Amino acid sequence: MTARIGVVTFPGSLDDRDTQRAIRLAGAEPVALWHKDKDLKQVDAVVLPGGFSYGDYLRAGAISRFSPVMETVIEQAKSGMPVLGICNGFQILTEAHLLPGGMLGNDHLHFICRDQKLRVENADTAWTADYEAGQEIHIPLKNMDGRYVADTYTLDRLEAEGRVVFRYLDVNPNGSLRDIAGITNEAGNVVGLMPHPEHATEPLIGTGRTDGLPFFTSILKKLVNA
Amino acid sequence: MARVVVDVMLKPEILDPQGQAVQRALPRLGFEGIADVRQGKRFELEVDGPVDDAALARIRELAESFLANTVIEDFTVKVEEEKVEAGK
Amino acid sequence: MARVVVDVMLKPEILDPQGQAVQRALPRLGFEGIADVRQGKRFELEVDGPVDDAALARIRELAESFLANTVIEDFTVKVEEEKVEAGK
Amino acid sequence: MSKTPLDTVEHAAATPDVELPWAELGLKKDEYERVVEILGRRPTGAELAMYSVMWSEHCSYKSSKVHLRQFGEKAPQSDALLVGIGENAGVVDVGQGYAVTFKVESHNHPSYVEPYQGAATGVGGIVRDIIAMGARPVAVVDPLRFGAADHPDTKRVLPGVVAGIGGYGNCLGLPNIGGEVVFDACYQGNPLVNAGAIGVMRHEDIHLAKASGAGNKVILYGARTGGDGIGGASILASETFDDAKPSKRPAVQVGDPFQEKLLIECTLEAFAEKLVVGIQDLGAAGLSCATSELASNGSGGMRVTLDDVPLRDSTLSPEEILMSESQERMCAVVEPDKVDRFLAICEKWDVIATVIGEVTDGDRLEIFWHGGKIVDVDPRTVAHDGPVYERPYARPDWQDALQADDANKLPRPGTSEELREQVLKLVSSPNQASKSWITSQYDHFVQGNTVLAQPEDSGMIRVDEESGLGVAIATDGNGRYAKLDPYTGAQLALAEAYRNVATTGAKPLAVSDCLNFGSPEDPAVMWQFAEAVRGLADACQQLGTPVTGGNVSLYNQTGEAAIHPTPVVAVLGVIDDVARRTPVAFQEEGQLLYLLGDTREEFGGSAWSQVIHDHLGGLPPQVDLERERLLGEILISASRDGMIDSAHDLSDGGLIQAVVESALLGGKGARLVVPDGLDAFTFLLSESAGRAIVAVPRSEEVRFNDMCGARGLPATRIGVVDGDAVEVQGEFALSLDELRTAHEGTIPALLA
Ligand SMILES: Nc1ncnc2c1ncn2[C@@H]1O[C@H](COP(=O)(O)OP(=O)(O)O)[C@@H](O)[C@H]1O
Ligand SMILES: [Mg+2]
Repeated sequence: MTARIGVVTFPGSLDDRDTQRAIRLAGAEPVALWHKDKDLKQVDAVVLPGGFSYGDYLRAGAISRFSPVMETVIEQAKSGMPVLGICNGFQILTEAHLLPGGMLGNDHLHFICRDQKLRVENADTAWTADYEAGQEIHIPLKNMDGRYVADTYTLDRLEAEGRVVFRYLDVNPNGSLRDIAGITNEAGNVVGLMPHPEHATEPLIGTGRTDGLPFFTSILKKLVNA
Repeated sequence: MARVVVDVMLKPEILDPQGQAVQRALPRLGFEGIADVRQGKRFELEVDGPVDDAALARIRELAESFLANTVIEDFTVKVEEEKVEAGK
Repeated sequence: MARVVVDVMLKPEILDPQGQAVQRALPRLGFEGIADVRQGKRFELEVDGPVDDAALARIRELAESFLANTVIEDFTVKVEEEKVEAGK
Repeated sequence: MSKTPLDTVEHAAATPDVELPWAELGLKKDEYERVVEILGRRPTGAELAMYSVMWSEHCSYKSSKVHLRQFGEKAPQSDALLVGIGENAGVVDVGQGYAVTFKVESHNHPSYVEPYQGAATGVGGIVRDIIAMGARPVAVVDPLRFGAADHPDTKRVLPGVVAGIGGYGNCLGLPNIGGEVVFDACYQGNPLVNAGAIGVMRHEDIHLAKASGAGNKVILYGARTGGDGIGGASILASETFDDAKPSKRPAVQVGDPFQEKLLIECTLEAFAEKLVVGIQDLGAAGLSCATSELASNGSGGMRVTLDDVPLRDSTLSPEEILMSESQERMCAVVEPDKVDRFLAICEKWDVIATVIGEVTDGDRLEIFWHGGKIVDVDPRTVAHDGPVYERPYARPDWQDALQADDANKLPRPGTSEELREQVLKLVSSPNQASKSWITSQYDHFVQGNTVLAQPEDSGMIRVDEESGLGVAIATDGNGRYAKLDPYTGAQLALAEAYRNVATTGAKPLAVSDCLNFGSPEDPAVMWQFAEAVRGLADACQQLGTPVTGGNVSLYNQTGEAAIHPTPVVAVLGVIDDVARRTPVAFQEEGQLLYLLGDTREEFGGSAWSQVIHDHLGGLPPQVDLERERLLGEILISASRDGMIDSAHDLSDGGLIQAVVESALLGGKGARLVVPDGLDAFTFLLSESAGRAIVAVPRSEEVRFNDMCGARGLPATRIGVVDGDAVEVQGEFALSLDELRTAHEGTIPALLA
């Protein structure tokens, strides 16, 4: 038996197909989910992929957050289903208040595409178990609205509870407070990050590294062993 | 038909790089004497029917739940009346 | 210190994809009765010294040459006085 | 509102003396008379609107057509060509049942007026051409030209253009895998924003722009039609038909990449279900173009009810609706029993779709408005029978003097120290400096198939995950070379793009081009154009790479001053397995560096002459197309057989520029030795064509040398990958740190 992992396509999602491929490469079964359907087709976990859903008009993720599929995702996430938000998916998760804080335009005002160095700060979440805490990895980053902000109280709390999952190293590419690249919720089942692990799963493609694959093997192991 | 305007600005404590970029460009354009610039969004809503208290309350709710993300932004709602000085 | 507000909106005949996206989302959020939404930019300029006609003229020039591209956008300049109804 | 009666066909026939503002619409007197002759009566306002836009330079190629014919006449025999010139984009067979379509277009003028939106809508337009062929777009490229890097207006135009290209392409989910950025004062008032796109499909999915089958429905889908991009129609509307109209409609449009993304997905879904008989994108000339081209390419006629076009602005006149260039719209011809399914797919993607007409038995294009017939034309006369000009052309009298002003005679560096300084100055000059500040604003990774992207010699996309089949594309053009000799300059552009594709290990297959020139009414410019086309057509014939389509942009001119003639050439290549691709970056210390090809003293139009002497004169480098072909074959074989680990083509800036780039990208230095028979200056800085450097693992040296020797390609060992500096023995050394600062600091310092 393998795990079924849903990937939601919103209008304007761009990385849904590669996320499905990454799931397949990790050995799990990708299941396409549609934003207008509340039905999650009995998947074991859900990925909200990157892209510009609704063109990122209004605010990144603000319109998608009200999709029918999100009603179920929010409900299921609250009862423990693993959910990963990548880039636009992360933005949707903050807009939906499944993760604290918000995302704003990059401080340098440009879209940025680069091979980003990160440190894995928390290897205990559903999506990061195949990493080691403190491990340094390179994952492609590409966004316009990647600046993570939250009030000081929230930031302190995230730090204190070990909920900062990834931090930018060497370069803070967008002005995110405390170099935060990704966070998790209290239960550790919902993770959001700006860089794109699905783009770092094949040796020939993109930057040629495979540092993103453990995301998908982590969740697979967790679900299969559950 | 009436127009209701919702202005959304970043909270004061949040860095506004767009406003800063404008401000930094001012001296180059020969402008002095502007101490600060902040950039936000303006929404013009054309409302069918009268804009009574109930309608305004609903728009305020819309602003709070949708047009602004109150984690990072503030908003104001006003009914547009006066004709303001117009550029070209 | 006074505040001058420059509002920049796309000309009426120009497509406003952002405003349209907001408007199309309204029914899903349970909002009816809004015939049109347009989204623009709001600049708040904090001006040192008095905002006399000369200062306003210069700000208008700034708006025309820099804050707006008048090929596709209109702008208005106004001095902010009244306290408007505030959201949170 | 003051209402004159609707200008129907009937009304036009009854009122022959009504004067129409044909001159304001850009038609010449004899062109207008031609329209009257074709119709046998005066045109209606709507007909005049259609003829005027379709017969414009932009849509009819009236000045360039007589020259462009050579691309067809001299086209080399190529088994790869599935669809040639004349369709929305050419289609090339890349094997394993896959076909690739690609094309380059210009959006120069709008990008000067409104850099962000002008450039953004340029990307939108070229991508719709690709979808209209039935393909899924898989990548974009953007050859750009700006004014002087330190000119204040460049700071307005360039960041806006780059943000616009990125804003649109990134939002569509298309990796940007290549392009060019060139600065030259000649582009100050006329920046060139060319955009190219590639799409992939299966052979059986190729679609064409034609309406056939009487009774089939014409469906307009995508954005609503608004009053944007209407040049002359508003004149027509305001002066002749309805004085209450706003008289000026903006000529710049705002793009909606989100809408276009939906358009891509719903179009591909409709293709996949085989619902589409014919399809056309709406670009320049909007519905006028789409309806007349669909109808004239098909077997029947077409009847359209303009009242059914969804509008953003209810005050638009029928002329304006016909001419509107509102973005993100497409037109499909669908069999009646498939219309419901087509509309359902559109609805799934929240795309507005409306049946606006149908294909008829006849051969007329008839358009109705408020019950009256306002257009009744033979669509061919609109789409294909536009005027054709044999514009006078003459070699300008200054050409001889320009060529006589020989760059080889410019003062050269006298000492090693001076040579070192000039090299440093060169690699940090805006044209030679790293463009990563620009290209990092483009998504290279999206779709997860990018094998190579800038700053590699060509972009490369994996087409098939199983077999590793891939395609490569490079675009090149050198306006300085073309100014010195347009015939040779155009050939050099092709040679360079061809070489770039081969350097990455892909086999060049086909060509698209974007020909950017000044005013065709200037005989000197027309001569440049004629020479460039002749040069390109001859070279394509010799290299066996047919031109599959392209675009002409004329009137790139400020007052009397035309831009340098700037033919931009895109070459598409194929590679059987992307695992064999060759990157630019040095991979391993100890590998041997070989220079392939011959180095002559060639400094005309060179980067050195520009950067050090601000000079343009003499002759461009010689072209030897047989040598280019041989070099390409060697590079492809060497990559396929694993004989080289990195390669870089030599072009502007010469050998030293290439070595510096490979070193910085790989983070590994090089020790170079000046070969016998060459002086250091010529070795490092000459721009002779037909050359590349390769890094050969020691274990492969004998095999590689044997191959070059057997095939007659000069291969000279010039050094080794080593250390953390680029050192030229007996001359100078530049540390990678110093080079990196110089090479990477320039553009951010100018623009950030
Ligand atoms: N420079 C050129 N070289 C070759 N073909 C060209 C060139 N310019 C235009 N064409 C071809 O002429 C046809 C009409 O061009 P164009 O009007 O740009 O197409 P579209 O209507 O799809 O935008 C196309 O097939 C195009 O590829
Ligand atoms: Mg086309």
